[in-house]
Amino acid sequence: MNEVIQTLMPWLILSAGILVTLLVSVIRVESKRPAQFSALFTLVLTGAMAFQTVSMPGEAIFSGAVEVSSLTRILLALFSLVGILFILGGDRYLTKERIHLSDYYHLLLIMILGAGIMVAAKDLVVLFIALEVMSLPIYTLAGFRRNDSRSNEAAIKYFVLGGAVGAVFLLGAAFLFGATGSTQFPAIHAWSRQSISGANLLFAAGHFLVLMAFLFKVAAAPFHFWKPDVYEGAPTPVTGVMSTIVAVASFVTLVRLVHLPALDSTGWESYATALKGTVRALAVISLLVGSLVIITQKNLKRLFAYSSISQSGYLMLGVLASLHPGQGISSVLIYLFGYVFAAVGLFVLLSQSEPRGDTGVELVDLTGLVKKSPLRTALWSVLLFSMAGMPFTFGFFTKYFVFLSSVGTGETPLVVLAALCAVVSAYAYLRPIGLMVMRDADPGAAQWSGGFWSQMVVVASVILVVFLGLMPNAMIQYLKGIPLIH
Amino acid sequence: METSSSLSFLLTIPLLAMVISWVIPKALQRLYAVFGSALILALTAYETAGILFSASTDVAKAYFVDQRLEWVSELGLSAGFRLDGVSAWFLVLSALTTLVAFSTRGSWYRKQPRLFVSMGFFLLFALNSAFLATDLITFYLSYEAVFIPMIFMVGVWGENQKAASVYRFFLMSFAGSILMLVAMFQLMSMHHAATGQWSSHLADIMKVVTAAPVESLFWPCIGFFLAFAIKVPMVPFHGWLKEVYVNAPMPGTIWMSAILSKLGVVGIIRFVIPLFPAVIKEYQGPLLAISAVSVIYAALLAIRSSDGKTLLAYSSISHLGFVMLGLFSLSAEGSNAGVLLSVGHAVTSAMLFFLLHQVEERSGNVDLSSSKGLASTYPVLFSGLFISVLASVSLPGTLNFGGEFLVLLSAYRASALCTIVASLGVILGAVYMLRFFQRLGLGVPQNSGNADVVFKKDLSIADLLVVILLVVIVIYGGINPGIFMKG
Amino acid sequence: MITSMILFPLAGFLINGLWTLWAANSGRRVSSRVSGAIATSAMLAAFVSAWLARDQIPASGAAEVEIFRWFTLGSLSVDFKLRLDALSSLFTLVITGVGALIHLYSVSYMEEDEGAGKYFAYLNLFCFMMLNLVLGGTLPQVFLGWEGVGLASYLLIGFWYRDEANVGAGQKAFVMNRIGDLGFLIAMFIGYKYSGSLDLATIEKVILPAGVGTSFVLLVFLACTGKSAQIPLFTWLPDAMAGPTPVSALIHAATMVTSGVYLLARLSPVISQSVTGMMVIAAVGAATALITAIIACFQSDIKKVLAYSTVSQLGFMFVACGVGAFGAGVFHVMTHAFFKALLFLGAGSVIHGLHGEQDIFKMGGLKNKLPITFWTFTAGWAAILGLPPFSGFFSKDEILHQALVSGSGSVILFSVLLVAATLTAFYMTRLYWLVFFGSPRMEKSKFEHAHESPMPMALPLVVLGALSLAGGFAGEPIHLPHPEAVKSTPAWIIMVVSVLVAVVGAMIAYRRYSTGSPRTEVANDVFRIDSIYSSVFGGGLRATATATQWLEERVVQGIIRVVAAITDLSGNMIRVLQVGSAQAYLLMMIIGLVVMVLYFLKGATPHGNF
Amino acid sequence: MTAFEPWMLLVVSVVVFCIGLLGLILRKNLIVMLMSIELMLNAVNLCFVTFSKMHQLLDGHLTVLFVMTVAAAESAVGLGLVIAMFRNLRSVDSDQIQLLRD
Repeated sequence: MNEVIQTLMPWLILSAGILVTLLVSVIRVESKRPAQFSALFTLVLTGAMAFQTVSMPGEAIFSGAVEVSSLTRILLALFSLVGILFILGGDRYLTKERIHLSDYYHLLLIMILGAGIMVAAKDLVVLFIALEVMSLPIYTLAGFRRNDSRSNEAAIKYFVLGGAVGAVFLLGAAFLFGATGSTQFPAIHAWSRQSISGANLLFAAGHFLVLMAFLFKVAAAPFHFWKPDVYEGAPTPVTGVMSTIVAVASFVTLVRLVHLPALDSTGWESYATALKGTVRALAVISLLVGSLVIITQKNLKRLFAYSSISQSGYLMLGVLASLHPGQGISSVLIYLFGYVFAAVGLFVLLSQSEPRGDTGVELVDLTGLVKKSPLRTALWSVLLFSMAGMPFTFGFFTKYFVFLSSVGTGETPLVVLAALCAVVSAYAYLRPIGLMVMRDADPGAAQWSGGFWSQMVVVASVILVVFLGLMPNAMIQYLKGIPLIH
Repeated sequence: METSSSLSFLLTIPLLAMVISWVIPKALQRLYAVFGSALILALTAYETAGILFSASTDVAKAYFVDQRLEWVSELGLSAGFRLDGVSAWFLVLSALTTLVAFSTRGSWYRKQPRLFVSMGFFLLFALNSAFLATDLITFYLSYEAVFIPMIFMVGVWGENQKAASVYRFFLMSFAGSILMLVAMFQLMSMHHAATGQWSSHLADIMKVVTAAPVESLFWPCIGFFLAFAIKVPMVPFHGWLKEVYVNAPMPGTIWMSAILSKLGVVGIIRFVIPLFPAVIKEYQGPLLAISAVSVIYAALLAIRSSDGKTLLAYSSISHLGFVMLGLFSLSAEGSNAGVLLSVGHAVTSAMLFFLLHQVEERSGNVDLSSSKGLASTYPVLFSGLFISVLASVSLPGTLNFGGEFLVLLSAYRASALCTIVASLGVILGAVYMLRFFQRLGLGVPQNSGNADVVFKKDLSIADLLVVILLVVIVIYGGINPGIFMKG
Repeated sequence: MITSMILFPLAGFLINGLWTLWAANSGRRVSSRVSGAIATSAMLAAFVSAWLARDQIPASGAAEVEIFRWFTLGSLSVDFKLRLDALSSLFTLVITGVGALIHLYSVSYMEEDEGAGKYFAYLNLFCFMMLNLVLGGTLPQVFLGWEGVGLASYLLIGFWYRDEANVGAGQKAFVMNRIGDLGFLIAMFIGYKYSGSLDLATIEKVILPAGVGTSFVLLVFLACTGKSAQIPLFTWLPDAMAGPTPVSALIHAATMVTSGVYLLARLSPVISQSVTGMMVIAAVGAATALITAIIACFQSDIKKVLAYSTVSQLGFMFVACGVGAFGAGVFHVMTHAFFKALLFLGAGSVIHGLHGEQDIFKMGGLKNKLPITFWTFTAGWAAILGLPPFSGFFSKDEILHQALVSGSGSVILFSVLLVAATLTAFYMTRLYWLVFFGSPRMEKSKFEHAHESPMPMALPLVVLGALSLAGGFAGEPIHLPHPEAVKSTPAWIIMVVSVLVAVVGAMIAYRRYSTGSPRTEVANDVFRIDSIYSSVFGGGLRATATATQWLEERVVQGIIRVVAAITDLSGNMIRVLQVGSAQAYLLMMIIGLVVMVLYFLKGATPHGNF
Repeated sequence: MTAFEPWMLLVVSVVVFCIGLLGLILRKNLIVMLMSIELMLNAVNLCFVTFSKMHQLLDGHLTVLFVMTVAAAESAVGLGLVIAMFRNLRSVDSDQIQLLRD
């Protein structure tokens, strides 16, 4: 029992922190500061604890329902870090939006706990619970601009679709349970090894329904429709959390679920082929939707939503590569980390803008920013360049690995398509830069005010992105050392 | 001198200059930029003197420096650089071009001069790195990095249509280069499949590629070729060029035409031809044909151009068509001649655009629809311009003649028809360049009535020194073109 | 000595050029006398060098001076070297000699012009390039000179560049020359391909396969038609008269335009290999001689008459080359250099005396006003008519003779030339009479103010007059291989005939123009060749360029625009799905799911086992 | 009369699930939509129990307990959101929330 506690220490700290934050917010209702400090403290402690124990060997606990490994620890550390950054970076935004509820912080912590459990889950039921623990606070957070009907709308849309998809996941889990007699991953894996005649219909349906839930979460087209709307309506830091923590946790889980059956075992060849075909189709659709629609967008948050849809497309390339024998999944992990580093900076930067009316920051608001704030222009440019995959930013290497691993598995035509999509969406990333530096016209309407911490977060993100763009070796080696699946 | 330390020195000094530019006061930026780039030019020439001025190819070979630094060891990525007879000259050229570009005057020294100067030095760094690179990924990175300063150049200080033109420039070039990246991945994967090791170094890739079946190299070859064909550019991949050249600020145009286009040339010399000899050989006919078509097509467009910048932009395509003709003659002679001609084109077009800039400063525009008759007012300026026009039409005794002559001579053995077609460009070149000079300089002096004209005087001493430097290179290269051919 | 021959004009060019630039920059004026003196002495020194250099020519073969290695490429290496043999020696003497005289003449002619420094710089540049052309030991070096003289010609034709007509004439000359140069270039490629070298010494000896040989000859001849203004590229030369008259004398009469003959003579061993090629040369030469002689009869501008006359005389020389009598051609080059330079300088003197009047119908009666000019002009007139014992008689007669008797000669060639000679006599006498005799037809004041030229202008006239008179006695100056005479027509008959036709031509002209008010038939463009060229080639080029521009704007740019539009359109089409209703999203997701599940199940469970 | 077979229950559960799904897609009242989600979850519960029975395992029964808990939490959150919406829009009609769109 002692060992279990030791293994679960970061999660336990986080859970305790949630309680403390909840208590603090009940005690001091009039101010959000105590809850904020409590949340920060909790996350620092969790992150430090998780990071410190990263190299410890993996361990399955609760009779195999949960497995704590290097990957789960590093991801928990990442989630904590991102949480800290958004608490620091989003503070000014919350003040501006007059969001004073302390609940914001413990909901954020619960969400991180959910994500942390999700990446550790080895059982479909645990996965479902983690999914809901992660999603329910996010639904609430998305609606946190309570007096704004757009925020409301975003929350309800997300909730309705998320709830339905949760049910679909559960149906899939039930089918898998029915087909294999277990809900635990190792058991399902073992079953697939024995089933030499390949998958049966029940298994295949269950597998795909389960996958669909996470395709929805990572917004792979055609399950992406919620994303632009929810991104636009939700408070900007929440959007940032969604596009980072939720996306990473969901994608890691998605990769695990794809590899639920042992695809290389006898009798499963056609199943593997069909799976590849499906992933390929998803990649193509996501890439096309993401990069074709992104160039028509005027609202920055919607723009980033479509950006993340095309990111799912690139990530699908990584998943596709992992379906070929002998290929690792490290490219997906590197991509996710690279994306998170840039996205934190981007969303914090976005949250610095004073909203004008209800519509949020439009592209035209960036016009002539260079005159008002050259530093902010530079930060925007680096982060957007990273999104576009330009060299000397980590964004280049993230695409690099995904493309390289796909080319290595003979998916070159798909990579060519992805490359062309990258060109198309590069236009969308370039346009804001163009507006910021090019026009001699009147500067845009938006006012920008970040505050010290917010600015520090962006600078840190930019430095990280550029540093990793120049010296990616250590980071890549580190991430390659972490096995993502089994 | 020529040790690996000199290599890193050559690479880091522009970066250093870039950093320093941020602490220089705005008013002194131009002075700093000009002297800084002149110093870098001198240092580059000094560091590479052993290669540059050696009498023979063999001596130059003794100075080769090949350097390979571990970078992303996990993937076998290395920062591979090589200083040889070709890259040494392009280093000097990029420093020279930077000097010329910095010697211009204009809004870029009034509006955010720090950004301009630092971007200029960054561009120099990226160019040097690309010219030296022997590692595929190092090359790609440097090649892409060149975009960053160019986007700012056109974006911040460009003319009215700049936004559209910079997008088109960026997107077309990016499309080419990212497909090249995919092709690089294909080659790297072939290497990995053959040896179990990841590597992107040209030498390693070469070993695998030579053993690979020709069919498997077709698409990678297309990837590389497209990137460079867009960069150079060759017809019909030139759609981005005119708008950008015209809308870019003059230093940007100087950089683009003089040296950025040479990235494509170097790419073809260093990557396309050595990596895919068999594929290129198979498609030599079409390649020579589109080179020849480039020459004629662009020359015809130049004839119809109504302003100086457009005309020079198209003439660039035309001249680079000759370069490509040389390279695709697939002989050592042809590629040497191609290098010679690209050096000539770089120097000539830098000089032409620089002097065109001076004309623009004085008359307010470079419109060619009527004669300006400026030569009698600014005799020194127009003497310089005339010399560059002569170089541009490849008059014997100028640097370009050797290049063009030898290119055609080598290409004639590969395809007489294409060579003869391309040679027509010699006539068309005379037609449009003479018209260019006539419209700007000759005829009765027009009262431009332009109140904005700042400089009423002929060339200043500093500008004159730059022009003299270029003229000396053009004439010396006309007399002794051999020093540019060490490939 | 050989090297110094080209260094003197080069030095003159540099000194005058840099001085002019410096002066222009500092707002000073270059003294025309000083710069003229520098240029003239440079040419004199070059002439002395050329004279002395004759001693260095070995008995057989050529003296070669290597100056530096120009370029090396693979197996090809091209030296910058000077090669002096009898042929080039003759040309150097003509160039430097006549050149020096014309420089001297110019000192006075250009005295009033503020661009004199530039003028002398260009003139020296021309001589430098011309010497490179005739002394070049390798084809690229000849080409250097070839294009270099074209450049100098362009600069000097457009010397008064404020008048755009002059500039246009210069550009026309340059571009038409470039067309010829293209032939030179390709001929070089062929030569290199078959001989592996570009040295003249090697190229001269190369034996080309039959078809290749013909194309080589035709390409070389294309180059010659450009430079020496033969059909089809002759129309630039009359326009080139826009330059100062001494320039016309030096470049467009005496030296540059004869470089085509030089090139053919230089490459005569290779040229003679192709019978077809030779025939073409002779035919084109004869046609040019005839057609331009006809055109000359209808000109009113004194210089244009001389210009067409030059083209016509060059036609004679090409006929000589075409029938294999290269020596006769070169002989005529020399005598023509004397008398045509003389005629041009005389014309210049007349124009100078009349303050710029060039229309012969506005002249007349100048015999006594300009006595030196008149008497020297008379010598030139007699020489071009071929009256014995003037120089032209010997060379022209030789050409006529060869055109008839040599293997490739024929009666047709001979009779065409004879007609051309008659016409020559006609238009020259017409010119001569209208200028110097009869009553003055210009305004009175102009006639009153007409004056004889000063000494520096008169001296060259006298010297050239003497040469025109006596130059023919030198005989054929060099011995190039002669064609065998296959027909035996006694030389004296041809002599008589040629003198006879000259007299007849002169008489007709005298009859027509010696009356009080001469008829003024003038047709500048008799055969409409110029306008045909400008509409066919100029228009063709413009049309092609316009078509290209259309292609560029509609197709190349159009494709880019279409791609952009398609991208944008498809983005907007996909965007339509984003309707904003959660339930619609759900429905679309379910549809997507069902499609995918069906696809998936179809592939994933091949056995359909449940 | 045929004997009771477990797969019949599966059919029932799938049918109920689809009814829930259709309700979610077709009904405009947000409260009804929430109920449809509950219906879907309960259909799955039935499914789990059935499979439990088929495999003679207790896991399915256990899962149902978890799902019911989660469903309760989800309803609570959902109702909260609907109340917030009602405050702003005075309506619980799903047609009212189509502001965010392209």
